[in-house]
Amino acid sequence: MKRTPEPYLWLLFSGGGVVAAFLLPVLVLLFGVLMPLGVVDWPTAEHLRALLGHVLVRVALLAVVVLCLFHAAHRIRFTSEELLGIARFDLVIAVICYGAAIAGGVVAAIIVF
Amino acid sequence: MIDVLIVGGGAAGLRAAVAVAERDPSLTVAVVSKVYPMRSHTVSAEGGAAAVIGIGDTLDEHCYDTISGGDWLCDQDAVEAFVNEAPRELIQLEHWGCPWSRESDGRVAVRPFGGMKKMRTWYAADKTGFHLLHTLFQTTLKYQDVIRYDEWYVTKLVVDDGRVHGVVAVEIRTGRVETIPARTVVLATGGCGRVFPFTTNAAIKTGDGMALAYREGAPLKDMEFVQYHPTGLPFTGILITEAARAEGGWLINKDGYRYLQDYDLGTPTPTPKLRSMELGPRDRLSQAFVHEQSKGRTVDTPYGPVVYLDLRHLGEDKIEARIPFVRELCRSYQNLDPAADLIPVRPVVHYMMGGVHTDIDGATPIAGLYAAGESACVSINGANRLGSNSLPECLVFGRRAGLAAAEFARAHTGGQARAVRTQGEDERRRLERVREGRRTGERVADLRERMQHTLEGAAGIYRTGDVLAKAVDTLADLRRRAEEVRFEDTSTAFNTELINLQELHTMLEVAQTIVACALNRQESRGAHQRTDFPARDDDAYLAHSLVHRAPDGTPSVGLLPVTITRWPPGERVYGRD
Amino acid sequence: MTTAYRPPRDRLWFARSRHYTLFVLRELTSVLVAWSIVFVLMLADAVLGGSLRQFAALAAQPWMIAINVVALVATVFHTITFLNLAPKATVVRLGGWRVPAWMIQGGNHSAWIVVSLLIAYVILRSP
Amino acid sequence: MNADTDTTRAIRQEAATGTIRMEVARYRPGQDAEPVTQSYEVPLISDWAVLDGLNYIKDQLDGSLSYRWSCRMGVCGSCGMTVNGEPRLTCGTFLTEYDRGPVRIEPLKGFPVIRDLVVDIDEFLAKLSSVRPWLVREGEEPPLTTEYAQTPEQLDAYKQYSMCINCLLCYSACPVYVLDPDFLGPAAIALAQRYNLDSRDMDDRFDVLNLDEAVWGCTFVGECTRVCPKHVDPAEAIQRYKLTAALRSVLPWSRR
Ligand SMILES: Cc1cc2nc3c(=O)[nH]c(=O)nc-3n(C[C@H](O)[C@H](O)[C@H](O)COP(=O)(O)OP(=O)(O)OC[C@H]3O[C@@H](n4cnc5c(N)ncnc54)[C@H](O)[C@@H]3O)c2cc1C
Ligand code: SF4
Ligand code: F3S
Ligand code: FES
Repeated sequence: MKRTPEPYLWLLFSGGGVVAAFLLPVLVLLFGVLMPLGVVDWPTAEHLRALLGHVLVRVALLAVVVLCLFHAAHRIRFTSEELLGIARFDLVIAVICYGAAIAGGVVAAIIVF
Repeated sequence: MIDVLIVGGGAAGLRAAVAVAERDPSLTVAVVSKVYPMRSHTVSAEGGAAAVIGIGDTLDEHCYDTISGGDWLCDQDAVEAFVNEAPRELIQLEHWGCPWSRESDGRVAVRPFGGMKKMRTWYAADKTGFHLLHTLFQTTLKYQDVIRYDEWYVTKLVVDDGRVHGVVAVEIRTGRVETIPARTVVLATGGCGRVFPFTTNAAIKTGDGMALAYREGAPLKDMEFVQYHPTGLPFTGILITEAARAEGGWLINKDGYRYLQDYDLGTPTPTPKLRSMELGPRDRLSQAFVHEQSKGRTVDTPYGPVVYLDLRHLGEDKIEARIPFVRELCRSYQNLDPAADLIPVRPVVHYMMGGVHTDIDGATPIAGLYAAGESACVSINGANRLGSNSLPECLVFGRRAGLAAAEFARAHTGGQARAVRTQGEDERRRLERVREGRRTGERVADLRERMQHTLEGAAGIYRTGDVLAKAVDTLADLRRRAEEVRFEDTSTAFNTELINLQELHTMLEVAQTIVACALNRQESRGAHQRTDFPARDDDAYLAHSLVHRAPDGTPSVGLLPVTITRWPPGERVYGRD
Repeated sequence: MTTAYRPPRDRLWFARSRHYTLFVLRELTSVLVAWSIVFVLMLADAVLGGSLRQFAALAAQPWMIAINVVALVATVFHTITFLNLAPKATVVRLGGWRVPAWMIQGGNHSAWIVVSLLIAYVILRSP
Repeated sequence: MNADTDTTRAIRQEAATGTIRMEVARYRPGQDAEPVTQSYEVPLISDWAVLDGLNYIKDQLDGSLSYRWSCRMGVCGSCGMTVNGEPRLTCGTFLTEYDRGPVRIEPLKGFPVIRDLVVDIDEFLAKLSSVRPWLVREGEEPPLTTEYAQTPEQLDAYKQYSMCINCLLCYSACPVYVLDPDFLGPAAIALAQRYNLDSRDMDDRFDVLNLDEAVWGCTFVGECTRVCPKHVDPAEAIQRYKLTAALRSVLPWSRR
């Protein structure tokens, strides 16, 4: 039987989709829009550092980052192929997209640990 | 060399194909069909398929219902074979995956049906034919050795010295005309409702197989028996299945009166009663409509007079669960909801009881030529078919014909190469001449319409000798004119005008036999009602009509005795116990 | 003779119907999902590296706010479409009864709101 | 018998509220290098479907127009065409939906055009057979005296996916398929699921569905479901199989 990595990629994609759905809007709303506009105050650095202080939180953050990046990578891979009609270069595109996601994960690991 | 070549990919044709493939994988089987098999008209069948399974039901009762329903014109040995084998055929379909509707304990469910004394009609909601055909088609895909000629149109049978040697067919996509040699041919080309203007039948039901066999000398049988279904939607002729009445629907006239009680069909009861009122047989219900019309109790619409089918009291839930397709069709094509509105209906040409004369194994008088399904007349339907007997008929006799053909092919190897070649060449040249085109003449569609209206006027629900005699002349004239029609499409690829013209010829051929048989039968029986001979006449006409094509191309009608075994002719009683 | 016609590829297929355009927009939210992650990582880096003030200043740049407003719209669009589509893959049956899609979707959206409120509370809780 | 007394014609004259222009794509191999549009004026009658309009053209105006149709009751699946850009069953789409027109009729997108409005669907039939669309059983077939039991709930689990009429509107609407004809496509996968979810079936068709050109080709555009005239919901069938296949890949010991 032909083996394909798609099931695993799809699981990562779906997991990422769920995580992104639940977490990103509120984070972007708070840190990206409301706080910069001064609608709500920035929390203190200590408070935030305390939040990130717990190792479980950091591990979770890392997981969130990796999953979301895989989600984005997967969609960007297919959308670019469909929009531009370049499915014959799928292998290259896949390597670039997922490669970027993995790189992002590595960066995240460096940052939080 | 093909051993068994099946013309037709409907229920009968596909069942035959599987039967041969299962019986002897060394035989070569092919299915030729003018449409992809899953588009065959079987797909439209809605109500159900009858076979005895229930407790309290017996094979004899199914036989009796069928024979009395057919006004004693059925061959009783054929009916017995049919009734005996129908249950195993429907179970076979179940084993192949057909999604039959179920009881809560997991058994197959049955529903009542017109003219049946017991509940024995299996159904898959109200898309029985659709599910049956797709199940069969998908199952044939398992037999990868079955050769399919999809969208090939058979124009001629090659017959030499009383034996069939193959067919000539056009590959519609390319226009290529090819001769396909075969040891046996099974005709399963369905009915011919399209010879009438107002019919439930699909565009492909043009009686091709009947005409093909008839032209080569095989007789047709009981062609005067044309079934009108009492409930078609006015403009389109789309069928509202009998299941709607079986689930409790009422037929009412313009005064809201359940008029069937005036026609010796029983007394109204709130819930359906078997073999009574709305569950009477189709011929009697359609005839009642004509009488209502003459009493001025129908409603006029732009598409002719109608009565109403009332389903409102069934409630939305039951309609959704049991007859969702009826609702879908009413909504899409009539812009009404049967849960809230009355459905306008009128009788519509639905089914051909007659067909190619065969014996109980589907064999025709031409050696190696078999027929099954609606194109054949075995005959189990007599003067009037009972609803839900036709699908199992296709299965039972499709299988029988397939197996008989397989037997014949094994016993008779070798073929007639020369006849095949010369006849094939002649036919190819004929078709190519047609395709050269003709600028003058009448349109195919105009002649078709004239034929259809001639048939409606002469061979409708009620017939008389004078009108039929006139129709004989009209049809002869139309046949002459059909030889000189205008022909615009000279291309080879998917030339549907070429096909339509061949279909016009086959329909005219079949129409002539219908009118000839109707003229010859001077009595009223089942679906054949002569106003000039209103009574059944068993002394003279307890016999099949058998029509041959005379050398001058005109039909010549004779009679053939009916096989009566255990059920002597009696009175047809509905609604009276 | 009988050569079938093969239409050339339609380069503008995504503009041919509103449904296609919406689909492409849905897929393109992924770009902004990626951006949001980058933004969150920058934030985390600032928090752990002690440069939150500079980060706040950067985030207050008008172009930065503009990007994030777009990112907000995109992530919300992503959330709504993703949670609406979820019941397609997961058919829930309770004793033979299939839970209708709208219930699953309703549940998903309620969960989203609860989670968002919880996160906002945890972040903003400080005195 | 005279054509003028013919009822259908009388109706035409009485009920017609005007005419509507039908712009029909014509392609005659050998004659046209690519499809051209031909316009016809057709009576606008409230009960007429687009198919009735085409039949009027074929019967009265131009006998050389080619298209497929048969049942004209939405169940044979042969009359799918592109009507004003949307894949539709022409027997179930009414001329009056388009006001005073014009109505543009083209062949289904995504398929090679054999002639006029007729497309080549042989590839689809091959795909259909490839998913083993029949009941797969192990062991002896039971005698033809009893049926396999199946409760209404078990029937319900796959019934929806068994309603497909193979009209191919979903293929025509799916951009993935139009871009890549090797994609197994919505209806074939839905049919595979129809059998997978049938309590009588013993296969899971993993080998033919868990492929890049099978379920993994679908990016969940969802158009297949939107255009499906029979509410089969192939998009759902595919996503459900993705989950099945993914779980089976991660947990190789879990079957189904
Ligand atoms: C609307 C409707 C509802 C019905 N409901 C019921 C019901 O509930 N119960 C019931 O028992 N019966 C019902 N019937 C009757 C029943 O459906 C038909 O009698 C039966 O399906 C006929 O099947 P068949 O296999 O004989 O032919 P069809 O299914 O008509 O198939 C004919 C085949 O022959 C092929 N063919 C024809 N001519 C040629 C040619 N020249 N060259 C190549 N191929 C050719 C066609 O392509 C097609 O594949 C219904 C009929 C209609 C019209
Ligand atoms: S899934 Fe729907 S649209 Fe697709 S072929 Fe089947 S019926 Fe047609
Ligand atoms: S439209 Fe195409 S991409 Fe998938 S959901 Fe339907 S098959
Ligand atoms: S003609 Fe059969 S589906 Fe339209």
